[in-house]
Amino acid sequence: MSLEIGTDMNALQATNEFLRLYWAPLLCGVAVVAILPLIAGYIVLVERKIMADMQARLGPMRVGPHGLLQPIADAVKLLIKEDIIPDNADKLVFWLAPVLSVGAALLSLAGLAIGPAFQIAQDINIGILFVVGISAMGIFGIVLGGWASNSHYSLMGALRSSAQLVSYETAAGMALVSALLLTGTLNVKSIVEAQNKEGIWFVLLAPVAFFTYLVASIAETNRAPFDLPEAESELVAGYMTEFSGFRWSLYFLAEYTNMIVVASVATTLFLGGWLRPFARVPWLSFLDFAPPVLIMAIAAYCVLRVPKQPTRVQQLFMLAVAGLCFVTALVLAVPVVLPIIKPSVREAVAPFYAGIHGGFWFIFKVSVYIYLFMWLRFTLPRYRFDQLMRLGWHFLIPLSIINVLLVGVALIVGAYFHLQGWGLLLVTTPAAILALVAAFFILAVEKGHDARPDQTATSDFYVG
Amino acid sequence: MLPIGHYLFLSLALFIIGVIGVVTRRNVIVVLMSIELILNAVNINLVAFSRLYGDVAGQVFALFIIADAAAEAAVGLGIIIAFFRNRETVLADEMDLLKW
Amino acid sequence: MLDKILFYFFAGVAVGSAVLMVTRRNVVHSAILLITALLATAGIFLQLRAEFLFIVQIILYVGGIMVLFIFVIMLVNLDVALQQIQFARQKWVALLVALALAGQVGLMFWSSRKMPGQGLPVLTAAAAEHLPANSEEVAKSLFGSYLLPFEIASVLLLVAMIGAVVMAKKRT
Amino acid sequence: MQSAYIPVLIYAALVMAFPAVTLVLAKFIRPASTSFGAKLKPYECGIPPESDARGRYSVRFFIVAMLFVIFDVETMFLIPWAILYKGWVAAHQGLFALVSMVLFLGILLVGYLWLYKKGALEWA
Amino acid sequence: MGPQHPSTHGVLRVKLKLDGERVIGSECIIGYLHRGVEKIAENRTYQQFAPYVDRMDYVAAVSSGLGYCEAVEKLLVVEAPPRARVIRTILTELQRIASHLLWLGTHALDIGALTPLFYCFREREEILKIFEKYCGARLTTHAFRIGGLQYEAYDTLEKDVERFCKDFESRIVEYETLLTQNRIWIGRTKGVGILTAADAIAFGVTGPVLRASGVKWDIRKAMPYAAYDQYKFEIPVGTTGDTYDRYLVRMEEMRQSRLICLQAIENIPSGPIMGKVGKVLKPPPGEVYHAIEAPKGEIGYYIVSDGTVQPYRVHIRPPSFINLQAFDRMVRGHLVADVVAIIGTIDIVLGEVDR
Amino acid sequence: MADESKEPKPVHVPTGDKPASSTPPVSTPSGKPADASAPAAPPKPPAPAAPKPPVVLQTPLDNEFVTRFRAKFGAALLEAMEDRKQAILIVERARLVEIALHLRDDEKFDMLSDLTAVDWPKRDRRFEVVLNVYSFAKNERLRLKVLAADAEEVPSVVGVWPTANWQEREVFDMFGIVFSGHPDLKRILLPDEWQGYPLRKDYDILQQDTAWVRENLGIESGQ
Repeated sequence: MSLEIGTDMNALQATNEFLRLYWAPLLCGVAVVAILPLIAGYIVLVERKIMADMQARLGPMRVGPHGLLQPIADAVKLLIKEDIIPDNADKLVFWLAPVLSVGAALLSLAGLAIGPAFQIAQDINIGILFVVGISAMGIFGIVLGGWASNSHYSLMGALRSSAQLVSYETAAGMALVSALLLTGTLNVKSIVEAQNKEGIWFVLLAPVAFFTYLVASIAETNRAPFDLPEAESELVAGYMTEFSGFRWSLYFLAEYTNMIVVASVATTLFLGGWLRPFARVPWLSFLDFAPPVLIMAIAAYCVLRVPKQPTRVQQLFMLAVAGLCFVTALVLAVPVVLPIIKPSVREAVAPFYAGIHGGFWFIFKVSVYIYLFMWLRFTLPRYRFDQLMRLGWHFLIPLSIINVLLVGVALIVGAYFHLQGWGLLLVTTPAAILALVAAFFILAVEKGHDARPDQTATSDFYVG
Repeated sequence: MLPIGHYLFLSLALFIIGVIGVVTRRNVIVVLMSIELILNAVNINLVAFSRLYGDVAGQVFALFIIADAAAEAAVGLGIIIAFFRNRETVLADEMDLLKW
Repeated sequence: MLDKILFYFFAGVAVGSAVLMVTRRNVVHSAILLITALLATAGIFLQLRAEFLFIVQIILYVGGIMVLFIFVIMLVNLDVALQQIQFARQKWVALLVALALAGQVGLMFWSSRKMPGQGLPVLTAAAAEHLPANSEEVAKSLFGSYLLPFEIASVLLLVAMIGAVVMAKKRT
Repeated sequence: MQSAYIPVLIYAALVMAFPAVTLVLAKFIRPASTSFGAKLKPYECGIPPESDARGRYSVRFFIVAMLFVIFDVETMFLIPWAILYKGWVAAHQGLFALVSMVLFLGILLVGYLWLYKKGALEWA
Repeated sequence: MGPQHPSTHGVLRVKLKLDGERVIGSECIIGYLHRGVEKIAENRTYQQFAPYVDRMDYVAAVSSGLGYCEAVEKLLVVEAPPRARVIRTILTELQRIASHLLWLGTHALDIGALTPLFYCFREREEILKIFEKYCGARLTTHAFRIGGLQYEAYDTLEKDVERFCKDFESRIVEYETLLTQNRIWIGRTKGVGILTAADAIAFGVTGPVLRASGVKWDIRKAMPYAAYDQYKFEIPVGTTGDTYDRYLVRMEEMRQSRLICLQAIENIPSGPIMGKVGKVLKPPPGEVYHAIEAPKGEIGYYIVSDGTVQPYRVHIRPPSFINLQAFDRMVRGHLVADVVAIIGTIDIVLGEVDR
Repeated sequence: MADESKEPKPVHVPTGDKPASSTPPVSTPSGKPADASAPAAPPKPPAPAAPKPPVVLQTPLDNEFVTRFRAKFGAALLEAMEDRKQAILIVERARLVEIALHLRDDEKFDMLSDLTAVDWPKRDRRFEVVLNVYSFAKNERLRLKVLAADAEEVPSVVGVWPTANWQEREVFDMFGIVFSGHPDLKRILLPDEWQGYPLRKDYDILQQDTAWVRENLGIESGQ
């Protein structure tokens, strides 16, 4: 595209043109940068709350009702915290590394489509690859940060972290390929559309790929049980050991953004993106009412909790939250209720419906995925580094390669029998079962391989 | 697209910088990095011409070059690691033996 | 216009960081600068509408090869290397080589300007207007005309894999 | 430049500027650092560091990274194949496509098995 | 690694000799918490010194206190009355559960499981509440006196203990669901830090660590003290002596302690709680070595009396100190990540190691 | 050497400050079965101690075990006695390792529970190194003592019981007794450069290595 700007008039027109063309993505961009830190903060809060619930305690309760203002307090605290740069650190790189980390994570969001309407990089051809590729650059933030600190723990943590990232990136890439076999395109919107057309989410067609991606994505975001880089019992805080205050919070932001990114990728590829569950089954369309009802229920709960709040401020806050939920519910309800009242507006409302409800379902699925992450974190102990590497290289990678080929074979067979949509399950399920058999075979081989020689030597201590 | 000469000049500049790096630097890692720069310069040319002629063959070639660069980096760095382990140095002028 | 701005921006970043890369003493800084140069090149690719190559450059070159470089830099002891002189004696040779190369190409351009039609035809050719440069096109070409090189590439990768491991593994 | 990327570029500038700007802004908000001495030393569990941290680490990190690069290249070749695969299948060339990829992967799988045998994929 | 490191459970410094990631040798540097407890003992009277032993293994103060009181009683040749002995047994067993719970929580945390810690603390809290009700202190209880008890058991002690024991049964199952069959947990602990029976004995290792190596030896059975001879319980032993076995042994020990408590509260004899000891303790000259089975192993007191009101010499054989010695043996040939698991599995308290 | 078989018999008791006495020991209740061969076997509960106010509880000891021991080592056994039902052997310093090996291998005292020392500054051999050993097979303890003067070295038993390693280091740390043949004899609890041996009786409880404290902690006093 070449805009030749000659006169002022032209320039003005060009600017107008520009804004008209790009207002939505730009708005998205500004919004993302402005509210993502907040979202990340609230994810942390939710995580702490869930963790507390699972661990029989209350979690943050002090700042705001039920700790609802905790993230803001945390942000303010981190912002005004003393900034420590170790003496013999490489100052420039120390400064650059967290910025790189956050930048990569945030930038990769650009390729995602949160519902059919909201996407920064509209319809780029490389779509999902953009997301994956850019977010993979976050590794530099980690490794350079570890190096710049000039501390054993940092560097060791950084190397481990990046070794872990690269190990699982291959497996994730292969899982991606399996899904791409089904979509036949890289474009994010087309991927979701393909699932809409088939009427079935790819998680059902390629369950093994989804599983592989799930494990790999946990490892890639350094979450338990793969949180080796931050294994505080071993490496203190990994590559972040020397980072404090705001720099540290940047890393944290990057980490949580990455969680959102991998969850979004999984949602897009496997969980039908912004599609409502069973989007093509007409008699299930009452599910359209689920979002507003759900949000309304939350609002009602908040209202119910108001009398229990100890202070007036907290009561007001609770009411405000309820009001927010109420408004959201209304917004969600309008596109589904209006056509019923007045069928003629159906056409006019359709884009709103698609955008708003798409966004809701997308965020809902992403949340479920992230909740899964948290659940695993509170339940499982941590892998040892060699076990983690072995799981990646000996199990996930061969499994995912085999799965790619099996999905390929299944597609050929499916085409031979002219199978479509749910019918494809007839061929992909045997493929998945075969892949599972392969998985168990690999595990069995591993187990035989695993029999480590007895570690204890004979007692050489009776010297006398 | 700008006239092809722009891309040729950019490519040339990167190429020459790469060559200077290869010839002057003693640290073998930097030498290897300079080689990557040279390969990159070549890629710019390929893609530019691909665009010029509307033929993706150039891009396919660039793809192969990148794959090749990966292979080269892997082996080259492997040699450096092996060398470093034996000689405790990464300096080019000390690599004067064919066998150690 | 925008095209021009972008080109000059990316080209400037690429050349600048390339120059800095070969002159830095600190290898890690060199590597960061090379990453910048490669990213700028990726930008040039994008500007040339080679989307797929843009992302390949980022994933493979920046996210793969450069990671490998950085790992190696961290694996070999940097400080020993830092204390030694970083620039070899062939400084003048290098300059000579560079000048010769530049001169040669410059001559080429010069001569082609001098004798239009007999020099490089590409300088006057207009860019193709149809846009083949998306992933599917590249893929079609790769698995159409270049299927054999593609298969051979796997051999190359195999050799690289084995070679690197043999090199790096401890000899016992 | 494809027009779809213009917002991306602007967004990229935005996201790179965001942490950088906040980092600079935070400088004005927070109190000046008065740290000295041990607080500015890298964390070593309370014992002065015995050696520069930028020492040497296990060569396995290199092997992992190297294998990653190789497999990454492989993935990069697989992806264009994957997006065309549906079309081939529809055009009844699926088997040919599959075989060509099996060949490609097969050669690499040989390498993988060799590595497996060699124990290069073992961390410990 | 250390002395300020999240997983060393205090200020322990471990120097590791590594071959890549593999440990080929280690050296523990201790003493950061040394307070000269033994020297203090020589300058205090027998009664005055009793609270000090609580500060050694501060997570199992009741057990340390019991050992000291019994040692001095042995030196005085008196015995605590039966009622006192039963109450001592109950509290000591509760303390064993508490100590093991703390161990389990921190050990699991070291291996990366966050949640068991909180569950363990929840139950430990109940035990500490019982202690608090009994003697007003939760951690450094100073629960016993030389010759018996200072405080009569409070009214609802039996009920409290019973309720705790009832709840605790299902709670252990809860921990076990989280860990015992967990693949990652097994992967991290099985075959890690193996200590053979011969090695364990050679290193003088005692307590659960020794039993996990397959040596069925428990001072409660071998040389019964307090009221242990009245109760039925099993001594769990391991087979391979790895970290997983030590985990299993401790889990089973908690179950057994629970059983002992249940048996003990059924019949607490009535009678005096203080034996016949004078206001001023002046043990006849001589020496005594008395050991009891603390949660972490054999805690022994070697006390020499010269006939005055102050001990001439008190030497404490702390189980953590001795057990930590076997660390080097356990850790060799393992990966750095296992070091954490192994430190955790020994169950040391640095206050006791360093004294 | 079961407790029951101990038969108190007056033997010369040249122990230093503790007056020897011929008072019979407390009545020996059947504390343990004679042959507690399996350590797991729960021994019979000890009967409550007889409420006899004892005055002096150290008596010379001469039972079958001591006889056997004396036959093997002769003069190396300086003294055998019993204190509160616990057999104590005082043996010659030079032959300690030999005796230890014998005890471990032939008498099955396979575990060294505890190793420590006591300082008696007024005696001519001021240090008493005390080893408490335990036999799983017999389920009983034995206390072994060697005497050492200020500059005399004590042979290390690390080769016999590896657990002695840290315990000997601790004794060295606290008393300054040198163990010859110890693989790594250095301070363990106190800093390596610390001057003085705190558990000696002439080391006051408030005393410290002021120079070290000042230099390394930057404070005048740790008190």
